[in-house]
Amino acid sequence: MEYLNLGKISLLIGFILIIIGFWGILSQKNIIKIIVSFTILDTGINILIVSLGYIKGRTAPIIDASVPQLADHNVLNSIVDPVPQALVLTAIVIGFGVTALLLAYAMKLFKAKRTLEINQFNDLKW
Amino acid sequence: MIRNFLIGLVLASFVYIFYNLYVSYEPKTELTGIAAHYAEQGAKEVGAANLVTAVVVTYRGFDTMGEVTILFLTASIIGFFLKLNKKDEKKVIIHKGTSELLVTSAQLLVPIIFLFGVYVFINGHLTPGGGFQGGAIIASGIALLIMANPNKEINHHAILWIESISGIMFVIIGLLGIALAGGFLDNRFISLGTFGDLFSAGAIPLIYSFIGLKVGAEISNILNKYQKSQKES
Amino acid sequence: MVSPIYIVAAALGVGFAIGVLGKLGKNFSGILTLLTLGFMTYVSSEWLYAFYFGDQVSTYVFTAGYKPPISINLLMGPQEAFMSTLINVIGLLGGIYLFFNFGRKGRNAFVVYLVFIMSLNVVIMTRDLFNLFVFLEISSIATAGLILIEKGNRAVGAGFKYIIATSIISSILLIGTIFAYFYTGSLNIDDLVKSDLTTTTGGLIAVFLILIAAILEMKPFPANGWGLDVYEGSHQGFSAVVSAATATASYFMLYKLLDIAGNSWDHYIAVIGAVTFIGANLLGVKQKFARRLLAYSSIGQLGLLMLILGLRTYLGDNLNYVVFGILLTNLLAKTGFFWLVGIVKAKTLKEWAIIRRKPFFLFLMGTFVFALIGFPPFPSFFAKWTFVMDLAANGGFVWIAVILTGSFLEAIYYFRWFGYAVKADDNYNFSFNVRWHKITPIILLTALLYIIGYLTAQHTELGRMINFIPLFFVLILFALDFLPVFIKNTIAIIGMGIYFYFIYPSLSDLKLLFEVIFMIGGILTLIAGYAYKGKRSGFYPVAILMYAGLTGLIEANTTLQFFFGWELMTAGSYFLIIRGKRSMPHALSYMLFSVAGAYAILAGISIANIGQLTTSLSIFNNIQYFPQWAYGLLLFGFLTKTASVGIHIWLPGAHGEAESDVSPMVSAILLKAGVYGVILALIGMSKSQYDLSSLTYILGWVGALTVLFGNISAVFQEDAKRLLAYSSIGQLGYIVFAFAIMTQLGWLTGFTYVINHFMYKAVLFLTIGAVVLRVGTHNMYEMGGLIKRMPLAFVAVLIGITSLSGVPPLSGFTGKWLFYNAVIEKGWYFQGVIVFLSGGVAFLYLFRLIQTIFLGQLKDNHRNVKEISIWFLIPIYTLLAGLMVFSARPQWVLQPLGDMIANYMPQNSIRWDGAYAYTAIGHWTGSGVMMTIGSVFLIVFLILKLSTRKAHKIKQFDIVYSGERPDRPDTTHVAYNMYAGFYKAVWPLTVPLAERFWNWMTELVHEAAGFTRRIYSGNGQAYMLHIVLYIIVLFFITIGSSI
Amino acid sequence: MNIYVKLAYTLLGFFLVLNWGLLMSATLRKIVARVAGRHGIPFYQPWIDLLKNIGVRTTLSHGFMFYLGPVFRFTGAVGMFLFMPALFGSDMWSNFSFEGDIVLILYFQLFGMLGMAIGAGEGGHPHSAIGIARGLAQHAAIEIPMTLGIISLAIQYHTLSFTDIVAAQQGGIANWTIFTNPIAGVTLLLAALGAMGHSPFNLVKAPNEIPIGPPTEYHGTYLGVLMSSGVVLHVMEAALFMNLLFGGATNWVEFIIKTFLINFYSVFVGVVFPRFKIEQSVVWFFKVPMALGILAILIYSF
Repeated sequence: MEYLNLGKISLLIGFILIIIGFWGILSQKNIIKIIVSFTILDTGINILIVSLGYIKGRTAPIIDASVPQLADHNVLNSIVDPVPQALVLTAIVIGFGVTALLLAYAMKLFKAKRTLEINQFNDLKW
Repeated sequence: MIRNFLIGLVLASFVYIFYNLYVSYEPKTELTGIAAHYAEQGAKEVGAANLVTAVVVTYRGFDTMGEVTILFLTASIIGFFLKLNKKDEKKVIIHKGTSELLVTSAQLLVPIIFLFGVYVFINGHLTPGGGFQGGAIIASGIALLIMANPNKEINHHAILWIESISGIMFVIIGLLGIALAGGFLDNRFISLGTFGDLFSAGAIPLIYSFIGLKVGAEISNILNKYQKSQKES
Repeated sequence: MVSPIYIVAAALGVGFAIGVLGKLGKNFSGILTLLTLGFMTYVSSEWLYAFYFGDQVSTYVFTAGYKPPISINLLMGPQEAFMSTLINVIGLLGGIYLFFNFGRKGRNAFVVYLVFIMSLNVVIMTRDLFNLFVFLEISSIATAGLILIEKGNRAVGAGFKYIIATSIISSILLIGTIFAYFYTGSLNIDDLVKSDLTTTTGGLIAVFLILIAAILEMKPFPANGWGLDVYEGSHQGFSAVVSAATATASYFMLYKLLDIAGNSWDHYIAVIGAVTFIGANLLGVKQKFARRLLAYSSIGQLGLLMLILGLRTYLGDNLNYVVFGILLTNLLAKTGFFWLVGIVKAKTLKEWAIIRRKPFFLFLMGTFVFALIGFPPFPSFFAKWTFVMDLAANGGFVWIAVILTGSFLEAIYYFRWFGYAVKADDNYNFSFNVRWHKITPIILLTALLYIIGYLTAQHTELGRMINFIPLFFVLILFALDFLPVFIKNTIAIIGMGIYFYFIYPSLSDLKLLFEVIFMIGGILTLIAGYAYKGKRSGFYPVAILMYAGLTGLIEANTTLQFFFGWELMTAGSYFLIIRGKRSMPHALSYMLFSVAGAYAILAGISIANIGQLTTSLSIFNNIQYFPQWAYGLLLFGFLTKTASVGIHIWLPGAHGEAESDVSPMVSAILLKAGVYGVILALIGMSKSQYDLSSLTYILGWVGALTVLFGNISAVFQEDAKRLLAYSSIGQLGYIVFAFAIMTQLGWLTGFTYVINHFMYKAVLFLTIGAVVLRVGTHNMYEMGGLIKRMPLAFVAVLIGITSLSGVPPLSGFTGKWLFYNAVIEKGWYFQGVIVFLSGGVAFLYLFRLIQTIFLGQLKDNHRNVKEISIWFLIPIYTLLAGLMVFSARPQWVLQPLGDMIANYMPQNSIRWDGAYAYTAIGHWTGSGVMMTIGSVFLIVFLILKLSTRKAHKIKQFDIVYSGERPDRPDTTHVAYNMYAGFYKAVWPLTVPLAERFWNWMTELVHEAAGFTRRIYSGNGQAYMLHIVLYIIVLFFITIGSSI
Repeated sequence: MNIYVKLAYTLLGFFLVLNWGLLMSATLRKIVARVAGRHGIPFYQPWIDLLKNIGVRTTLSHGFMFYLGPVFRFTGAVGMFLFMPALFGSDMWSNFSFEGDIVLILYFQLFGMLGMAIGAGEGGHPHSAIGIARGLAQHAAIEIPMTLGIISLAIQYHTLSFTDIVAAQQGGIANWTIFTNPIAGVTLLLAALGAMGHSPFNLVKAPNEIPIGPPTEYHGTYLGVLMSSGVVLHVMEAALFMNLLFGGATNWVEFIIKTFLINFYSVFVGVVFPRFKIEQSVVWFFKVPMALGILAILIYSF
């Protein structure tokens, strides 16, 4: 499995999810589906972030006694990159915020025209 | 037709771009850059066993403050976006009761869920988890409550107070970092304590607790707003 | 010094606290927010002050107590201080403006606004890529929230489009960021700049993704439908903040991130900026709605900023000066404009006529329009100047063309709008109310615009040399506008008189001649102003503004001073012209030609400036590179003011519809500014080491054809003032032609015409204007027989037209005689013949003027009109006296003029022997001819008098009329379509080719805009498609080939 | 020369020209009449008309400009005489030609015309205005060949002074401009047709439709003054072309013969061709005369 280590696989999955997300965003007419597509896109990006921090054969960046090497404080050579994990936390929260807002918008839009078709909301143009 | 073609073109091009990224990707074999610093010095400098927490709360604490702000912002926006007018506010909608199973299990589980959430953020510097995770868990408890009893009125004021106070405390702790230690959000103005203890890693448990409370309150707040918005005519 | 981190801490602390403290009331939350914003402003401006007036050095702020890249750091340098101060000031004023709008939404709106401003501050200051992403997201989410303070579905739709678009953009940024981190192991921007990220494929793509996201934040054309909708759909109070503060932050973000790619992206950024700048402004031309128009304009400004950024290598050290100048002006003016839109609430541009119900608002709007187009004394004027000069110095001519084209498109719609505001019919039944908290921020912005404009000028060596005294006088007149016309007129005249008295000793030769025309002419035409009653609101400031510009032209020693004066003069004259009752479209075309001309001059100066060690006006005499282009552009610019054929179409309407005493100002006096410019350019060409005869040859033909065209068109006018206006075109053609001859005789002819045209055209326009005031119509066929009612006016016109026609013995013949000699000496026979032939045509219109107005049959409704006002007669007869002196003693003026011209044109081809002038081929004496003709006339008159004693006047209808009396004067007065026969013969020469051409061009621009703007279908999904397509296209253009 | 002697000679010259003009106009009218098969007027008729007109006492005026119209006209005629040398090589008969050159004459022609036009305009008669409108339009067209021809001459002789141009044509018929520069000569002769105002270019006074045109309202003394200016102008117009094309005149006999022949030429053409409408006459000058004029300059500009 030289070619398909876990990092590469998850990277690939991330990319695929992103593409699916874009596809949904660009082709779905229903606003809720578009919002779902956004969450798929976000998920893809999150997977991407995490997978870029992955190093084969290492453990999570938490120093406790369960892993011998860590107990010896040979931390440098035994953990995966902590930074992407921190970043992904932020990215998730941002994704949550945006999605919450989008849903609130979707509710208002539906109230306005009793439809969720995105091409009905073109009051502003030209 | 043209639109579909263009979408296809865009997706194909993205595939091409990502393919190039994928091909040029060489899996890492060792930590480099700042990650190496965190791995080597993180425990010593910050005193948190969970290095992710060290990064999130201290090294990149400023980002975290931004995250909290985003949640806060979203809650605030939804607050006035879905604000009801006075007439709707007084309206009472009686939902049908939900299943007995849900009601019972909610009664049982919600305190445990809350407890778990608190555990997760208090131990954020030692074990996987932290303020955001804990807060989200607490909010999931609220969600369960609402689902079990759609007619339930969440105590709005309590949420508000928790949210506000914990937010202010976060900022104050950050400022204490300037006053007493190296800079904004520096955790070392409280002694780092013994590595691995619950009360260690300086201000991190404190910060994470406030974050946890704040996140829980904010998400609950948002849920509350969504719940109430059903009254809108 | 307060650490900038307190900006964040204060905003967040207060923001969180309002959650609880908000219980104390909405107003409490609001005031707390404003205080916090005030604190933020204080912090950033304190830094700014320290940077500019102290020796503060850039300071890093570390968070968490660790050095970067370990932790996130902020940078506070001069640029950051400037940008964040801007944002905070706008934020504070916006907070005041929106105070009650937020209040209606509850305390949360204040919190969101506070956090929004804070996040922009962090975007400016942060040096960490991921942190940038986070705070960018905060600002996006806050924006999406604040859009909602506007009621209605449009705002919701706009917000939704905005949030999905920015989500895509931030996704792209996030992917780029994480890969950048992966390849470099750092998120610090300074580290990324230092790294060799672009050497690997993955790194290259990461950089691409980061930059494209930053570019998309700048709303590049055409992937910017969402941005437009935000500007249009949200509350205008907030649109202003987005347009100003977010734009500033986005610009600075791009500025920071651009360094990651080094210089390799500059070119792309410039092209993207150019496309955006031109594209947005082009679409603006087609726009009918005020909000949307401002949206396009805002996008255009972003494009301009990108353009400047992309061209930073051309600018070198001046980058910041240019950016600050443009940014400041756009920020202040655009913000003010948006807020004005929020107050006035008129939807379409035409409805903006209601704004003039409150003249002060019109003043504000005018300030913003002129600031945005880059008129002095606003900062953008100086910035644009520096920008263009630097571009030319480094060979960026294409970019100059792009910038000027885009700016021109912008001028089209702004001045059309402004024209509607000043002059469109105001018959709307809605009005607008003003509340103090809405207007105070706008007034503050306006004051800032003027102050900063002044400071910008003082910032540079060149700008400090500009004389601002006339401008202060203009401001004083603005302040005194409430006084009655009599007092203001006296103040204006005295002011000009004193100024002339002090400036007089420092001038000589050419400058003196033109200053006399401008100042003395100005005072004389102002005297006519006493005839007006009431306040004449707004007249004096703008009239003096024009004269300030004119005297600025004369006093100019440097090219910047010259251009400064030129633009002031243009602005002032525009306001004067648009005062006429039906002047709206004409003032617009005047302005557009003027702006185009000014840009040509700017471009010409910039080319002339290449390789020069000095900035003095003498560089015109020594143009080193591309002299044909430089002089050609300069001449074209000046010819727009002299209304040469093809670019004349603004003049007839502008002069014809202007007020009675404005017409002589803009005709007799203002047109000479163009002549002055032409002369300066030609002096330069005469001293140039290059052979530029082809240019003067073309100029000669242009002049000759202008004469023909102007005169023939004048013949067929029914409107007296338009007739005179076309006549001015012709006369200016003579002048241009004469100067193009480039010999001593030619120039002497030119100057003779300059002086003559000044006097007789002022006389004619003043008289006809005064007559129009009495009879209430411009149409000549509605007048007639007025000699009986206003003989003094008749005499004035008689002398005026005799002089203009060139019949001896009056001074017009001086010009004709010199002309013949000059043309034959030069050998420009055919041009000369066209010019002389046109002289014959001039008789037709001159006769028509006097015949149809003063002679023929007096109309019934004019039987009781009075002689024209004494206040008109005074300047008219003063000028006539001058005309007579010049006719009787031409040598008094021509001899010194000839000596002066000898400095430039050394041929000594005219010799004076007392009153006798000799050239190689002819001879003539003005005084002698005058004496002879005068004596003969007198003798004949006396003989006739003796033989027809006691001739008494008979009644109007006692004429030989087939034994009948004409029943009505109207049917007996030969006036309408008087030269029908001549028209049948020469109609091919009267086809308005120029009008058709320009109409066609206008159509073309509108059609192009109308077609292009269809991409903005209003569908949010389509906008997302635009964004991703934009990314793809740019990917393949920029790095697609190198992977 | 003493200025008073000069004035005396000038006055005498003017008197001669006035009488010659009256005689010539009578002669030409008689010729026209004979061609039309009429008997025509006696040769002394113009003197009778003039004396009668001046003798009629007129007390009417439409206003001061109306009154000044004839004054302008007559001043224009006198000026034409004054600013052109009557006889070449004679100090006595050179009049005031030292005060100006051809350009002065070209523009001074208009002095009388404009004054007259304005005076007639005050009369308020529509025919006046119509006639003037036509006259000005036609004049603008005549300017084309006139200017082209004169410029051609100016290039040829490199002067604009009458005296110098005439001087250059001395020494035999072959030196006359009409032979040395025939194209310009023809151009100017065509212009002369218009300038003389006979048919086909006499629409200004078109006797049929707008009886006598501009002077319609003038009578008595005014008409007398106008008439005398008319005859003087006829002579001086001819003298202009004589000086430009036919070697000028060195004595009065030569002057009389040449001016008569030039006038006769224009009357001759007028007898043969019917009257043009105004647009026709304007267009006519745009065609052959303009083409010839351009040619006349072209051959000198290379």
